[in-house]
Amino acid sequence: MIDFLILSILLSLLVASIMIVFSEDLSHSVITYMGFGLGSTLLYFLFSAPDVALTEAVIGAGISSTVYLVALLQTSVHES
Amino acid sequence: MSLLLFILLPLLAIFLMPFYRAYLHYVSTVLSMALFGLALTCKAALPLVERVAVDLPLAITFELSSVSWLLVTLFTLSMSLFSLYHLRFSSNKALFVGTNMLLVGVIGLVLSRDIFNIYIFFEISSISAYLLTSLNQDAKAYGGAIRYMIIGAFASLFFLLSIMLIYLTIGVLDLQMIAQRFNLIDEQVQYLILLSLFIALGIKTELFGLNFWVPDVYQASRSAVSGLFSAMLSKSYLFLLFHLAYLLHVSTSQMAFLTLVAALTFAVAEFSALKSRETKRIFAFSTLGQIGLIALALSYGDTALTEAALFLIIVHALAKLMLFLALDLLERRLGSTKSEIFARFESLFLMAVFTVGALSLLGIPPFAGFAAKLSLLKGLAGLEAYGAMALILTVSLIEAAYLFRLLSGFRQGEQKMVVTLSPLERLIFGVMMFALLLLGLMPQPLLALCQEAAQAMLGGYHAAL
Amino acid sequence: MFDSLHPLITMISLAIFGVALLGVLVKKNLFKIFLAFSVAESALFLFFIGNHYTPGLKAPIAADGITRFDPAFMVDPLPQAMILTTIVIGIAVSALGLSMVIRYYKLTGHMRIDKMDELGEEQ
Amino acid sequence: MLHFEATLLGHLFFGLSLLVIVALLRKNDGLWHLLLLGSLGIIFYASSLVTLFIGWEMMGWSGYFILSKTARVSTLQRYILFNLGGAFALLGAIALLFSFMGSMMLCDIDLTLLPVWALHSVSALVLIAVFVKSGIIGAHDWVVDSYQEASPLFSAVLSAILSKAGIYLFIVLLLKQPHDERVLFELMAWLGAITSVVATFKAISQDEIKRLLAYSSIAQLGYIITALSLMQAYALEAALYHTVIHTLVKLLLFVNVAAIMAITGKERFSELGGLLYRVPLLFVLLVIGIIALAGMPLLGGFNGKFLLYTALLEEKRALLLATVMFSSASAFLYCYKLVYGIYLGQRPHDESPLHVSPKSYYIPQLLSAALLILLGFLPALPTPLFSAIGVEAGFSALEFTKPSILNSPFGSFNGAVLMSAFGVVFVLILGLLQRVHSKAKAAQNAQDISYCGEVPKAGVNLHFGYGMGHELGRIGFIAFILRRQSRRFWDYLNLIVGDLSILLRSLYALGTQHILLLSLLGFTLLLLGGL
Amino acid sequence: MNLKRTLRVETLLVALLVSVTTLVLMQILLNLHLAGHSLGDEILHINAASTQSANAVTSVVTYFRGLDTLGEVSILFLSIFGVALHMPRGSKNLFSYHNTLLYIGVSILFPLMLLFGVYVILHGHLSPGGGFQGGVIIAGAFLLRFLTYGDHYELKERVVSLSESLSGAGFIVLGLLGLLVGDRIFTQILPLGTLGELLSGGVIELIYIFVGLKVSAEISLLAEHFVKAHNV
Repeated sequence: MIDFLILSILLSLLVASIMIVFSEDLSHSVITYMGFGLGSTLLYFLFSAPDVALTEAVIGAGISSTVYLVALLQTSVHES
Repeated sequence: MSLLLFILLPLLAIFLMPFYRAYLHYVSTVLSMALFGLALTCKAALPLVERVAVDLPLAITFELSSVSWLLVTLFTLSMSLFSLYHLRFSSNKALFVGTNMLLVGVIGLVLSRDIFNIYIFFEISSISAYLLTSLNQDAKAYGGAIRYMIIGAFASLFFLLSIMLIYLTIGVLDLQMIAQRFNLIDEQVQYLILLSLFIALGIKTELFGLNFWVPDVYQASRSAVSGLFSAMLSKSYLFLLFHLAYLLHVSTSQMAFLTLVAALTFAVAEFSALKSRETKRIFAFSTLGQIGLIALALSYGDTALTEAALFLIIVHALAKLMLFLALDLLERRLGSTKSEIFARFESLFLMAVFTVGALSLLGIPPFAGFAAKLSLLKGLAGLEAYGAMALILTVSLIEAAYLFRLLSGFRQGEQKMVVTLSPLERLIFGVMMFALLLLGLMPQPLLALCQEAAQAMLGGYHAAL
Repeated sequence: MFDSLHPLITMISLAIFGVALLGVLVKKNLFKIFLAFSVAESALFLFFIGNHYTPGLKAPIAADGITRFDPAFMVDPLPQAMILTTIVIGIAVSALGLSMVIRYYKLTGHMRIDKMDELGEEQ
Repeated sequence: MLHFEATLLGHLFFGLSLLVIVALLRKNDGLWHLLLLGSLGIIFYASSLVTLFIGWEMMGWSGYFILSKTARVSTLQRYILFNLGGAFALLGAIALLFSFMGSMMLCDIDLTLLPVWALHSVSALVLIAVFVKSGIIGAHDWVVDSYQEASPLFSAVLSAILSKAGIYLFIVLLLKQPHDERVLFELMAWLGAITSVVATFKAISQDEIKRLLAYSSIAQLGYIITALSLMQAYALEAALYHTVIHTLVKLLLFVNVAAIMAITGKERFSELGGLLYRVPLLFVLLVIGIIALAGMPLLGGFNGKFLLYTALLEEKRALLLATVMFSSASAFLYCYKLVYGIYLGQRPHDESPLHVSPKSYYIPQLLSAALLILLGFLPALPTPLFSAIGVEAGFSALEFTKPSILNSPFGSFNGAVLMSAFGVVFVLILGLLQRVHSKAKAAQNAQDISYCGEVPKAGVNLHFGYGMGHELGRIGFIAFILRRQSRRFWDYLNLIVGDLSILLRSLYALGTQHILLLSLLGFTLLLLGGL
Repeated sequence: MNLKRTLRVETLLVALLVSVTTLVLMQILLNLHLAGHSLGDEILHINAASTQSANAVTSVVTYFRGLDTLGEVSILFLSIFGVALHMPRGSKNLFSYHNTLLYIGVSILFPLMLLFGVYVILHGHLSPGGGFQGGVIIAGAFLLRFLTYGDHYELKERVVSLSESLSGAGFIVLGLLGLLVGDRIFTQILPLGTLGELLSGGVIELIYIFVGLKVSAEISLLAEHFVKAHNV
């Protein structure tokens, strides 16, 4: 059961990474990246690494979001 | 007495920065000179080994062997000279943080014997280098810094990969223990680890194929900062790369590959400098060339050559720091680093500084570079590596062409600006010139130290061959 | 149902790593490049932590009735500590990088890596 | 690092250097000249290869800094690159020697211990250094420009002393060759001879005085190189003798020319002429100089050539002898040009005022003229020293009975007698000239002195010296020689290296992602290759 | 997606290279033989005896590899110093909503988050979390204030820099005290206590407090500089 959970999260992370890298709209990338962070948080938790999971979670919520979103606001949303 | 003082003291000084914001240049000077003094007092007690908090296998080990002592002394000395040079300017927070963190990083790189700890210092030195590159805060500086950062991030990915593989397959982080168990693991994985380490450290060591970003970064930074990069940053990685290579007993063919890469680094960089018109880029190319030369010597894993390489590291660091500091002085007065500026100033003292620096780089007697080049050639002759000898001598001629082209700029130009130096600047440059001359005339004491250091650095590598 | 999870974790995290690497190499937007680096790092973390996990092993924390530390039923704490440190370093680097990109954008009006031509022989 | 030893050879060379540099010492360049003297001292008294090399390099760069006050950048670059090229070749030879001898001391060097390939490599590398310093054809490119653009007095130092360092180097390092491995030295002999021929004709066709002297210097060194390559007692004697004579002669000539340039401010034959009656003493000194230079049987200049011919005859090298004699005879032409172009003929029309030459110009000239005359009277005077050096080098001692008689297996001559006769004739001719002067009248137009079918143009100063050498271009093989320029080769090389540099430099202009791509490509290829 | 633009030849070639690299890496790493016995096992064995910390990860982070954590904190400091340098603080806040509901919500949430952050820090040796995570949570509280309070709210620079500086110095001094009191740097100098209690783990607690303080100050500063970015 847990294997399936891990596998599905991993696969969705793969899809997310493709979207992050290849989406033309930077805001999509950033939002997907946050989802990526959430997915990896879950994975770390499943891997019995709650410390890492907590770190990833607070970073995703506290730092990454601010940094990337503000960077987007300050620059340009579109890729080119 | 603890080796960690070399790291903790500058860190403490950085953290306590809010208490003496206006006096940072003094603090930096006193600190680096104190560390230099501390390093000198350690000489008697070599080799020092210190384990942090607990015992092996868990502890992070720090080791001050003869070779790391030599480098730590060099770094603290360079830093002292750098801060002395900056005493004249007002207290600058960014410069203080950047340079002292860089010092922490490079000292950590040569002292630490724990692969993950080395990664931490790898990042400290890289990030402070990015910060220092962007110090000028114009498009040029940011262009260079971002470029540097992207390449640095790439390098750190590979470093991480190799650390992870090491821990996954060997289960330890201490270098000595890694070395003991390294050949027990799967050969493919061994090779992958070595290769990732080579890519990561090769980028930082600025070896050929991985060094195409270097001139841009040097150009983007302030000249004095480029001097620090040249004197400290690249040297610490050179040490690390070859320390790991010797420790992990890389095979003869892999060492031969390093020899090839080093020779290419040397030759291609020196050739590229020939037609350049931007002094910072020229010096950057020259740094690359010298790094190639040092790496070439180290890649033979021979005591005499390693001794020569260590001597060359010291001499080159001094000469390059001096040249870059003098260039910084000119850049501040004349606002440019194009090679034309050599025709636009008038100062006998600065001309002497540039001349001595260039002659020393070239390895022309009676300056210190000659003693280094001679021992290098002697070592190569001892190994019957005649091809390398021919390469060094031929490429040196190219080096001569562009360095003397710079020097010949002195006598052109009509409207010259008189550049006067403060007594302190005269003292700094005077001491460095004198050191280069003295090391050229009497290299034996330092060579003896280098020989001791070479034996420490090679460790048991010879036995493996 | 699988012999072990490790091959799957390895394959997929390496695939993510590859995708991110591709992004680093072909994407021209600096912002994208830094994002891709973050993803690549995350992929390495997943690979590392995942390979140290065996189903059934608990977190290395003595709580909820577990009072004894034993490698037989606890996962290795060291990789977790390492990754914790590395995550922080990663985000620190990203923040610094993005601040530089923002400043660069304000100075030049673009953030395309192929248009960064301030440096070089002619400048 | 520095090891010294006093040898006769060192005394000889250092004595010459001391003579020249002290004679030419001036206040404004004093420090550099003393540094130069110091470096020469290091070279000539060095007892280890390292010491010798240190002196060698110091000589190179102190010369550079003296030269940099007057010369153009391209000339400076040429000077330093050729010299460093020679020096690095020497360094390579030293390292190679060290790898076989295990010692850096000169006394430990034994060329017979080297394997053949190493012997050839060492010899070739040292020869490169020697050839560059002496300006053997092909490596002479820097010589002419540097001599021309150096300050007049420094040209004298360059020609009289610095060019001799190569000779010293050869004697110290290569003279004791094993007998059966001398292929390279056959080449060297011919290179020397060809150099003397080519440089002689080049000299004749020059318009600038200092360029003429530079080529003449190259030609003279060609003789010395030929002599040295024979590795034989008489030849060494000849080389050393010629070295001494050439030093004295070039000191005299360059200072003479310097004086002329100080007086008139001109440095081309086409702008000079008719100075005989303005500065008669300079004229007399110059005549002494060129007689010695041309190797006419008087005034010491002949003595070196005499010994060289003897050596060539002893070795039965007829063809070489013929070549040397041919160039020696041709040398009369440029000597003639030197005298006529400056002193004889008619003052040019645009006569600018003459400055008074400082007295200090006369001292070195008088000194070397006196020495030349002394050697003319007593040709065998220095031979005991040379023989002793020869013995040091392992050759059999040569016997010279009386200082005034220079003897050889093929004959001898008495310098004292010859010089006395010559002195009488010389005074007679001088008197005659004085007589003629009172009857001379100025030519009204250019037609008065033009013949040989040349069509003079108005405003061109025509006299025998001017344009001399042009006609050589019509003689087949000489024209061939004159048309060849090694400069083209070096310029081409420079161009190629420059282009290569720009090509390689473009690597460092790669975009960030391309750099990463290359790294990744390298990683993947190495990974695939290593598995 | 514009396929033509995305799928250029260059891109395809790079993709080929990357996939080759990835496949080769996979081929090697799929056959990885993990180390049978690793450093972590060693740590688990001696953790109870040497630290009395219930969270083995925490003991590694603060005690066994405390130096790495110091380095990590320095790196964070360094990069946030860089951020502050490159993005000087302006007076204008990017987020000025003046939303009363948000305002009230944040007023309630702020102390709770602070409390939670302190809890996470103090229980770092007992449960998942610790100085870093707690510090970020505290900084998150301040971030919320930045998002709601608009231009008026700003951090007291002196307080932030002092807490940052003193906590960093405290960490180092704690390490140096180990040299004075014990025999080596970063060693245990306090009584270990009993496993599972709040006051256990010796210096671990103290180190995490310092780290938490430092991280919270730094991340708050980072948030402020990003939110109130000066328009250059």
